[in-house]
Amino acid sequence: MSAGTQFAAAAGAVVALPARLVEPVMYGLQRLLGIRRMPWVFLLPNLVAVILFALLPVFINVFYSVSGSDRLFPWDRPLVGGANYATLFDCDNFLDPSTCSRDLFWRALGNSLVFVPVQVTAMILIALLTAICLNRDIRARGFFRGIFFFPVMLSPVVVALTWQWILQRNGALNGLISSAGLTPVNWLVFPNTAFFWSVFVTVWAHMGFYTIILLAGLQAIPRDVYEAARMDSATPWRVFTRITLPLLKPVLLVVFILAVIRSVQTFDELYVLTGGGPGSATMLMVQYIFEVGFASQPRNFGLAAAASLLLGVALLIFTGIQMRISRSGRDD
Amino acid sequence: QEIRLLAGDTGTGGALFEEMAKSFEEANPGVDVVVEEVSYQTIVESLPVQLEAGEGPDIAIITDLGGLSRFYLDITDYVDADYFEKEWGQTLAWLRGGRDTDAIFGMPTTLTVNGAYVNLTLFEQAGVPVPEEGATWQEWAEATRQVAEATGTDFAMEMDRSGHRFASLAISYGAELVDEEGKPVVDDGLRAAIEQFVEWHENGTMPMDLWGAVGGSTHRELFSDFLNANVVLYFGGSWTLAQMDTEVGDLFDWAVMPAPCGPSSCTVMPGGGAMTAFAHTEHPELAGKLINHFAQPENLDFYISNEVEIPSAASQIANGVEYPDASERTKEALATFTAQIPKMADAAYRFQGWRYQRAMMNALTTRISQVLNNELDVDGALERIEEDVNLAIEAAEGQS
Amino acid sequence: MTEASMTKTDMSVSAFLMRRRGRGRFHWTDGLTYAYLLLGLVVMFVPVLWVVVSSFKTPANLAEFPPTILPFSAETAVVEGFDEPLPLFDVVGEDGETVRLAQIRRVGIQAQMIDPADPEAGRIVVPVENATPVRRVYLAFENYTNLLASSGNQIWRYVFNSLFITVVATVITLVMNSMAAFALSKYRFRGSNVALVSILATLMIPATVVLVPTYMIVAQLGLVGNLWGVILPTVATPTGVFLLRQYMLTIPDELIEAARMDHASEWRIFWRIILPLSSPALAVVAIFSILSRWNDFLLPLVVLNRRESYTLQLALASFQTEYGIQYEILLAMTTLTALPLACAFIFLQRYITTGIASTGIK
Amino acid sequence: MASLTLDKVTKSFGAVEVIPGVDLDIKDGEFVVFVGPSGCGKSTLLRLIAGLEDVSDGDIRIEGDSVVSIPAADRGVAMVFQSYALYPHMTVRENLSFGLENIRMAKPEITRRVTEAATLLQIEQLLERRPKQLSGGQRQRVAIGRAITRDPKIFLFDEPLSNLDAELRVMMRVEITKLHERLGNTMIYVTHDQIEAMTMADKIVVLRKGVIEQVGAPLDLYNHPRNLFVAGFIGSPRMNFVEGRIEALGEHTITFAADGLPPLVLDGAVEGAATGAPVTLGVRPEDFLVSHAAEKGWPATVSIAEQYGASSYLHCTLPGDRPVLIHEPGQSKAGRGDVIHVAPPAGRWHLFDAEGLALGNPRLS
Amino acid sequence: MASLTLDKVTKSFGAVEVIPGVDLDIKDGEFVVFVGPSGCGKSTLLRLIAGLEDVSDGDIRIEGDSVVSIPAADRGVAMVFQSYALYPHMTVRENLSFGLENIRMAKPEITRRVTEAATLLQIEQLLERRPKQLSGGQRQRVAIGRAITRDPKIFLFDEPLSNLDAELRVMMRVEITKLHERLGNTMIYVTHDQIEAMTMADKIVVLRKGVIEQVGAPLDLYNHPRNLFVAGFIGSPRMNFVEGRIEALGEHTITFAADGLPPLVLDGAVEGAATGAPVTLGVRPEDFLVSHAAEKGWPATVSIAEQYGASSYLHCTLPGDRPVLIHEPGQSKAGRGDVIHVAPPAGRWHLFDAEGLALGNPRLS
Ligand SMILES: Nc1ncnc2c1ncn2[C@@H]1O[C@H](COP(=O)(O)OP(=O)(O)OP(=O)(O)O)[C@@H](O)[C@H]1O
Ligand SMILES: Nc1ncnc2c1ncn2[C@@H]1O[C@H](COP(=O)(O)OP(=O)(O)OP(=O)(O)O)[C@@H](O)[C@H]1O
Ligand SMILES: [Mg+2]
Ligand SMILES: [Mg+2]
Repeated sequence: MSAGTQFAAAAGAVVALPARLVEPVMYGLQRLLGIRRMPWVFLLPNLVAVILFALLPVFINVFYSVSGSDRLFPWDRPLVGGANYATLFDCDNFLDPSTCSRDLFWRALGNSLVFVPVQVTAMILIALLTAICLNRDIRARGFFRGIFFFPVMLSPVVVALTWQWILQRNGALNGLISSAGLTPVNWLVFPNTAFFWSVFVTVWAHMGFYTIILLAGLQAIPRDVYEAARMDSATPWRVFTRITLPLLKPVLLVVFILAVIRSVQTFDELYVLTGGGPGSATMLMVQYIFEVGFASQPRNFGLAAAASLLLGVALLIFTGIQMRISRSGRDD
Repeated sequence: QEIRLLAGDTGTGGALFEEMAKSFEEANPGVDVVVEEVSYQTIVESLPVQLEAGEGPDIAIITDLGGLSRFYLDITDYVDADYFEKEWGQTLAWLRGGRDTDAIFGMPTTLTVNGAYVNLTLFEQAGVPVPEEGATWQEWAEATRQVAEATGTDFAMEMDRSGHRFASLAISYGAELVDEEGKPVVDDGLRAAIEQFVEWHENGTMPMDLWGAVGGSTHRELFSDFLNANVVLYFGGSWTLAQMDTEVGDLFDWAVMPAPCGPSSCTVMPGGGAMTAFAHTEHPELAGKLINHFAQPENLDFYISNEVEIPSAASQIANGVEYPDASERTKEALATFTAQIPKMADAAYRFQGWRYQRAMMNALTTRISQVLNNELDVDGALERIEEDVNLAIEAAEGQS
Repeated sequence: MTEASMTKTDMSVSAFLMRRRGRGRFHWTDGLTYAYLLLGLVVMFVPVLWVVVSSFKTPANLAEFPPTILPFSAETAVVEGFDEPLPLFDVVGEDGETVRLAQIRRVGIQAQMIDPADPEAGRIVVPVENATPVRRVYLAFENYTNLLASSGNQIWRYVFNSLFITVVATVITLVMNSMAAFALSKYRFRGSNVALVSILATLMIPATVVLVPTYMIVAQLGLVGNLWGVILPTVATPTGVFLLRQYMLTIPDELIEAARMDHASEWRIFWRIILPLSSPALAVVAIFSILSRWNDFLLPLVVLNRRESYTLQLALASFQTEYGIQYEILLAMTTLTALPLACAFIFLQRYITTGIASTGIK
Repeated sequence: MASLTLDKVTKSFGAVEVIPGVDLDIKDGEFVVFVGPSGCGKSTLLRLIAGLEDVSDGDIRIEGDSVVSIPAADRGVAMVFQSYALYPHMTVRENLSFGLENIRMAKPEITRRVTEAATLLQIEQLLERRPKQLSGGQRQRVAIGRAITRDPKIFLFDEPLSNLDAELRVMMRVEITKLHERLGNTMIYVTHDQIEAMTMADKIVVLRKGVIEQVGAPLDLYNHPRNLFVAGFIGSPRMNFVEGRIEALGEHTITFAADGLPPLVLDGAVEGAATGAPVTLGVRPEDFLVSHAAEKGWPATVSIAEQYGASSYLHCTLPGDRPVLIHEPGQSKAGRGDVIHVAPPAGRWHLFDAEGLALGNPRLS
Repeated sequence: MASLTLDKVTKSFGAVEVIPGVDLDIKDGEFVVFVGPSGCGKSTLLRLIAGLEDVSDGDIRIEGDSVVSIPAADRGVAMVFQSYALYPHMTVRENLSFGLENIRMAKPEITRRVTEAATLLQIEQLLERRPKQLSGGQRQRVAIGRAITRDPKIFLFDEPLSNLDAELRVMMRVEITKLHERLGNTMIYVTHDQIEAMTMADKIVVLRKGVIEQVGAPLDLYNHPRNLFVAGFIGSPRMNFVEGRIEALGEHTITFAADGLPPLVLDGAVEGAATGAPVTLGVRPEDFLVSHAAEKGWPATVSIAEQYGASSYLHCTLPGDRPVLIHEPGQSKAGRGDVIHVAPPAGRWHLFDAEGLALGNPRLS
């Protein structure tokens, strides 16, 4: 808290001067518009940024998805209607990606459909376990917290390079294995092991974030409820299932939604680590979009935009359902 | 008046151009040539988008010669067109990206050549004779396999995960890749090359690490394997020479081999950079003149010899260039690389100058990796390569 | 204080670990906890440590398999008649005795060696398998100096750019997000829900996917190659607004009413009351903003097209080019870019947890 | 220092009418206490006066001038919030001076006022502390100090003592009373607490569901509640009520009967009483005369005898399972299960008709 | 239903000794109340008994068996927490049955016990609600119900009523007393509240800084405090203290003098009093006899007269600026500024020596 205040003081110093200039302006606005309209004044900068750099790009993407050519500016692009969507959905049999014109899109979708549940489940389980351990009365709690949070700070590129460096044929892991007398495995060459490591590395990199949130949630559970449970002869396991989990539910929900959204958006780490390989075993949706719309030449903005919109709609529906479920759960 | 020139940050490129630009600035008072070194990734990935948006430098040294064609400034009027035609007739066509025009869009700076590096020491230890010039890919595979077996080396051959590298093999096997109309060609040559390639991966001649383990269009290389003598033959590019020279040291003897032959030809892919001005520049004349300045023979020699690169100008290739600072082995290697230039197949040149070359190369890497991982069979891969490229063309032309 | 430290020194390590903070006996679950945490320590930290250690290895040492744990380099000796120092080898002779020789040149499976103690004795030809290099622990700081040098000593420029982007974007993020959060938490007005939802919905847009349109907008604003072109698109973070709003909801409305009765204008209420009171949440948002700005890659890659506007991350990436990966420099660079964050983290980790706890995500 | 008039003030939140219409006159310098059950609109009324809410209809006048369209800051009123609403990140001094800085008062004048207020409230030595470092009572004082520095015409207090513990509450109560005597401003004070209302007010306003039930001096309300609600609400512990009917009317007596209870003859007379009318008899716990032996009055069985030391409360049951609470001064000798006989003395009872309105005024004194 | 013995129980948190050593015997079925100032270790003691904290040294015996190494759940005690500590996500029924399910009690037996407890506490109709949907008093009842279902030998309450408002507190207090009478279990109850301690306890334990100051029945403590601390702590409002000396010792009188005050002759005698000894005189507010006219006793100037209706408190000042609080039953006629004369009647005063220990027992009765 005190450092929080110090921090605020430091930040305050940086912006003190501009703030002094802003104050009369804002006061004038308040005079002009009245208090009732002031919230809009406060919202305005953020809203402008959101509209300009988040919503507008989405709308441009919508336009891209119904237009063709590799031109950047919408006015240079001829309309092609639903052609991009038609291309994406050009399949003989939706269950078999290799019958599709854009088989990679469907493979990426399929991979995401496996990757996201597996990764999110692993992530939440491990983060929860870690948070519970860190919430106990243990020595060096701050140190361990630091350890688990540390990877969150590394850039995705660094994370991927680090693990690539460790997992490569002549990497540290194989060094360890061969010095233990076992046969080294070329981890990133086999679809299954590569998939495992994709999950592992992304969990490794992000779980600290969720651990901290869950930890905060755990700490918000009143101590005396646990003491009451102790007096009620509850075993540790029952305390966990009947007290901790239910009381953590709201936080778990936030964590779940965030984890799913970010899992679906996984890109940087895997792009560097596996490049989506072997074959297309770890290519996820965002990488597909990136490859089609950005990494390839000529860039097929239209197809990429169409794919990304489908992804966005899917996420939106998912979150909507989640919210609905959680709300109904809270009402009873 | 400021002219911005963008150069990749490899080698000493930027600094050399800055030096050469000095005399130009003296001759044209008030002109300021700003040379910026950027990462190679910027040149490949973000420069095109910038150009789309009408942004970017006045001049850049680019490697996607055909793909960016429509952003180039026609500098015919500012340069000695005949001289350019004479020196770079072939490569100038690449810059036109298949357009039917005689315009001059820039000056090819360096030439790069794909090629195979071979660990001679391993050959010596295995007691296997090094295949002569004119040996086929299969002979090379056989020989390196023997060496690998005899010396306990991990792998016989490796190739960068790059469509450009693979194209060398493919064209040697008779693949056309692109026809005169600029349409993709998927023929038996390509099929044979892919089948051959898959076989090598299946029988362990090549490791899965590169082509097998990576997906999509990602570029990947494992040159460290060669440096550590984990592989007998490494198929990479001429630009790795400097690294070879410093890092291998006297660990083993190595050499660059002449292009292995396929059933059709003994070709490798050419490549290289070109200096082009862009149409959006505010000082077209200055930009053109600056390029012309760099194109003067003394500047060319200065640049090539300091950069230790393969020259691109016909006269330089013919006369040779002095590399005062390079080691013996490097000079030897450069000579071998240069010697490949005349042997290169037409298809290689055509492919290099094709606007949709990158689409084809991406399709090659993506699809071949899928074949290696049993996601596709060879027929399926061929079908898809054609489909991918056609879709790219359609999309680019806005009619999909 | 002294008493506490004395009792601490009295305790053996195991007692130190076994004793839980404060009260209570050692329970089997504590054993499990420590086992898990130690495993976590290995999995989470050792890879990073490995990278740091590796960044001090020479290229030759890096390429070795199996890798050595510590950075080694070959021992060399200056031998008369040779300009360069020569690497030393322990050579097992035919009689089974080991002598230490300096290698002049190696050709394939044989090496020419010379006895450094007795250069006059002439060259000795030795089969390579009989020679093992003499090595010592050596920290290859030259990886770092080379890195600085190869960047043309522009590294400080990159550091400045990264810092500038990080600091400015974070400050703007904090001010803008908290203004929005203030409006969305402390006023009842029509449209507040729409505004909130539309801000939060942007959470679902992967940055990669809208890269191209975003770039186009930046270009239209004339900000290509400008650090502001990276700063502005990133300042309106939905999570920032969300966290700050959740926190501000817990600040009692009465404070605002009291301030209003105290003649404070709305801006003054925001600036003097709400903002200082939100500092725990601001700290959290700041930390995440700093992390993501510092590590940002794709957008800077497209927007920052001039080398002088490069960030550290872009510089890092430029060492991994089509012309080969220089692992030693890459690793050094990795260590260098992660280092400032590590330092920042050591100071801030406590506030992250308490801050998040106090924002009351529920 | 000002008079305040509420003129048909109404307030609705959406469709809910919280204050259906209040008329009230408060004279200059009066200490007025609003009491009423939770949710009756006390705070709302106070906030309407402060200007923190807008009136739906009606008029509020301070010194005769309508203030309904004047913003809160300019009405010349100061409010002390239940939670104090001190700015947690500012020192006491900053808390006191923030409002003055906002109107760009000259620095020396600010210092003067802050010092004055601090001296008055004896918080000079706390000026550099933060609210967190203060005890509840000290915070309370700072909150009042903040109001004082603004030199308001009217002070508004919204349950200012409810967060303090019993002992502190007594102390602060006395201090606020003293403060009022010293400053002489008009003060309006909202509370739940019986004792506060009784001891501090010049005038108590009893509210129910946004309607004023009775206005008057504390002992007036205590002794002469206008209706059942006020009778039950004012006084703690509350008045005992027994429902029954008037059995007979004597000249100076009334005989009250209820099922199962022996008829009780009440000394005193009230207007409007009629034989046979259903009425409610109200007797305050301290008004019951207890006889431990003599069989006079109602028999009450002691179920719990609470000994406070200084006095005793007997929780008893009358026949018919009617609970009744009796207050005996000193340490009672009655124990659980004892039967005592109780009856109110002359005039120390209240009768209410079927509508709950008090029947005249029985008190003889 | 069990006896409890604390035998030299000590407790330290790290280097801080919170309970330096407590010996206490609690008999089967007793209702014992722990009181003491905040931070004196009441909760800690309770938690030691519950088994939520481990004793640093000493022994705790329930029915003669040491329980220090028995986990909380198996000691046969149940605790009602100040914050109730209800499981917020479970219904009332689940809250009540959770502990029973944990020990794998048979379903029908659980239902029986829950129903029984719910009936006892009149919360049957709340069984399907969540704690959030309950009022404070209802939550309190559920918390007690949870303790009841476990059928413990000893009930522990840690300030169970402190979160309730005054009225509810009175009600719940009575209910807990009734509950104790019905169940007859041993109960230990921690509170801050004077009234609760006085009215509920069979035996009050007064703690200060982890040390027992006095143990005894409520009125014993009230009438015969062993020292200044207990005298000041028990009783609300607290006893008035005046420091002075013994000027003269009569046979049945003691003359007490203090600077600036007329000497006061106290009827009654105490052992251990010596002429000239510095003593503190303690008189409870209700023990002062007030004469509005006669000049007998100390002159006290009324600064505030608080009228509660049923009684009045006069805040007065004795000469020498000594504040003194006087309780007058009924509605006092004294007003601000009046001078009244006050003196304690025979035996209704306390003398403490310089160490603060009570001098014998002055009470005549
Ligand atoms: N902002 C609001 N919106 C809707 N209803 C409100 C609002 N504020 C108060 N109310 C309602 O108005 C009524 C009166 O509330 P008010 O706070 O004035 O009661 P109160 O007498 O102060 O109660 P308490 O003694 O509990 O503080 C309540 O029923 C409350 O629910
Ligand atoms: N877990 C703990 N660690 C360290 N000190 C503690 C702990 N629990 C209590 N204390 C200290 O022990 C002392 C007694 O605390 P305890 O809670 O028993 O007091 P209490 O009498 O219940 O006070 P209150 O009436 O305020 O509840 C206090 O000084 C407290 O600070
Ligand atoms: Mg209120
Ligand atoms: Mg306590």
